[in-house]
Amino acid sequence: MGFNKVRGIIEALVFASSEPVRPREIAGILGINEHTVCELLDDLIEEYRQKKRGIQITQVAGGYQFATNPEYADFIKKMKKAPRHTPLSQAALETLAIIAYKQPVTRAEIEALRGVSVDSSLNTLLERGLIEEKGRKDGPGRPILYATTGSFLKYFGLNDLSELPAIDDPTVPGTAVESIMNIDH
Amino acid sequence: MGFNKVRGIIEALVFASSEPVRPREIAGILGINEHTVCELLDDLIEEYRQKKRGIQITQVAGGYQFATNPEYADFIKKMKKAPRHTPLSQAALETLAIIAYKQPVTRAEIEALRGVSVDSSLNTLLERGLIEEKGRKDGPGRPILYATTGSFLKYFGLNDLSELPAIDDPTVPGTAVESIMNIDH
Amino acid sequence: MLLKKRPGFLSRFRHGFRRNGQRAEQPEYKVKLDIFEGPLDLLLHLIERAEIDIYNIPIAYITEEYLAYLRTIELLDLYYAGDFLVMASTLMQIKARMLLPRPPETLVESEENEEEDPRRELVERLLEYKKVKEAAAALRAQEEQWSRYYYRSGGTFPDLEEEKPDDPVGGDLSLWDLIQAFRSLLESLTPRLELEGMPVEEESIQDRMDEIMQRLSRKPQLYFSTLFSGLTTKKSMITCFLAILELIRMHRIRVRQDRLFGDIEIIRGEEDDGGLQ
Repeated sequence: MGFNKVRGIIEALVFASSEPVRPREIAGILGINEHTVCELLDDLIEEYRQKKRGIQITQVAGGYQFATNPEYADFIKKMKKAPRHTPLSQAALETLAIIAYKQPVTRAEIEALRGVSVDSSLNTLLERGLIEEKGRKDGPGRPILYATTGSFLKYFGLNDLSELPAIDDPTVPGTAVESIMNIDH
Repeated sequence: MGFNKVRGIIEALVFASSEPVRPREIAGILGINEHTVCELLDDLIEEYRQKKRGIQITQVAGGYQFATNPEYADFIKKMKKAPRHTPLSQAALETLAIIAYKQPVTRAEIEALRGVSVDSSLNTLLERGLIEEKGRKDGPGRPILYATTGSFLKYFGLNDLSELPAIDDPTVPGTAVESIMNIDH
Repeated sequence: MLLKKRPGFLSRFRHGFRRNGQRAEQPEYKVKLDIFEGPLDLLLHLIERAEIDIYNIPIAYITEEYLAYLRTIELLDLYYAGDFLVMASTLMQIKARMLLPRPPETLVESEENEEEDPRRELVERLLEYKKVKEAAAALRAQEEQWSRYYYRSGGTFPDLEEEKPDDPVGGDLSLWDLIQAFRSLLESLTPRLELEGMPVEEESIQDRMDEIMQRLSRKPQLYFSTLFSGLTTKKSMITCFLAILELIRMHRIRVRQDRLFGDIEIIRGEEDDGGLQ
């Protein structure tokens, strides 16, 4: 493998990882020694540092990771604040409803109610700041508990959670949320 | 602002967004005209394309976004913290194909074509954000209409729906998709 | 989400196998609808396998084949049987109409108003469905190509989230082939299965899944026939088959067949590669 290709693969690995990548892991994947990996990483870091680039490779928590150039943080904030055109999907909304009425609640409990995997909706809701992790539940595996945030209240124009609308659809008998949502904690 | 800085900010914005960024949005944030943004983006794309880089800027779903070089996919797969690509099930894919080519379409129309109940695949597709509800059809029952989303375009690497692969199997006479898929709305 | 089952309808189509109460013993287990593509897919599979002209389907033959599959599906107690039953009755209606002798008047009438082939509507539906499959195949190719692009993690791009595996039937073999293989096994073992009723050790689908994975950790592949050869009751065979379906769904195994009518081979799936290193 040529030098440029190895460097390219390292760049791709650092970019694609959801957590900081350790040189040792890269070395294992490429079948080259760790020292060489570190040298190539230093080289990449140096290259990104030049010319006011928008992104750079940072060393964090014993690994390497891409991040935006902190000089440009204000512009990025502007983008994040820009209103999203995409409304919440029905799936995300259902997940949010369960969290709102049953908080704090674990993923497994939400999935039990919705009957589908909710990883994707949880991510969307976390990303939009409508929910947050709120400690862990006692018991096996100590699963993460989710709850709504202040942004959630703001988004729906509520003062506090007690103002959540009572959901009891009289057109459908026997569907009071309280009974449907009454799963075991 | 200097040229390098503007370019750097654009690079940072494209990187920071979890969804493809439109040149118009970048232009709004920077207070420069959209045409200039496009030129700078083209310039950046070209730069990344050189030298077997690990990452590149792709044009997808009407915007721009960073992605790894597909040549290195096999190495990324070996990484522990690599995002996992879960392919769609055949059933979900068939449902999605009908929605993509016939949108907006009701569940009953999809079921008529597939010959099975599609609740489960609709759920999967909604959950993964590949489709969304898009209003209701006039007529009895006012059934929900489904359409594909921006994430759909991104998932399949399309800029817009006109880029959907043309399906016309010459081995089956008179069954061009256009005619076969032309059920009543 | 799951299609409601109508047990009353099922018994009408049951000929060979007697229900042996596995439904009551495994009430919590349901194979998700998403694995199967439905009656039109099964019909196309049967037509392609028999190399039949889609415009001239031998309806009696196809109906027989279809019902044979249906009996196996029913035996497995899968929850989408309703869709398959509708098609079964459609097929039998067409078959009946094809058997009706044409009254002499229609010969005269047909000059101005041509007698319609009872199969016409079905053929149209099959052709339409064929196009859907082609569209799905085109999207699959596109999906494969784009799965090589990795976007930054932490986004909402559905691809990036570590979701539980969806339900693709991994492997190069259609599920219909698998059910066919299971059916033949059951049929060939019927005499031995008469021993049913003798007390046997209870075995859950999970136990079976564990066992299959354990055997696969020692050997690169397992054969369908060997896996089933040690089983002595219909119930244990069904449990074993459901375990295979579940492992396929979880991407932990794949099934393939080297040649037509060859033994079906079970190999480790992508999701289980980690166990090798």
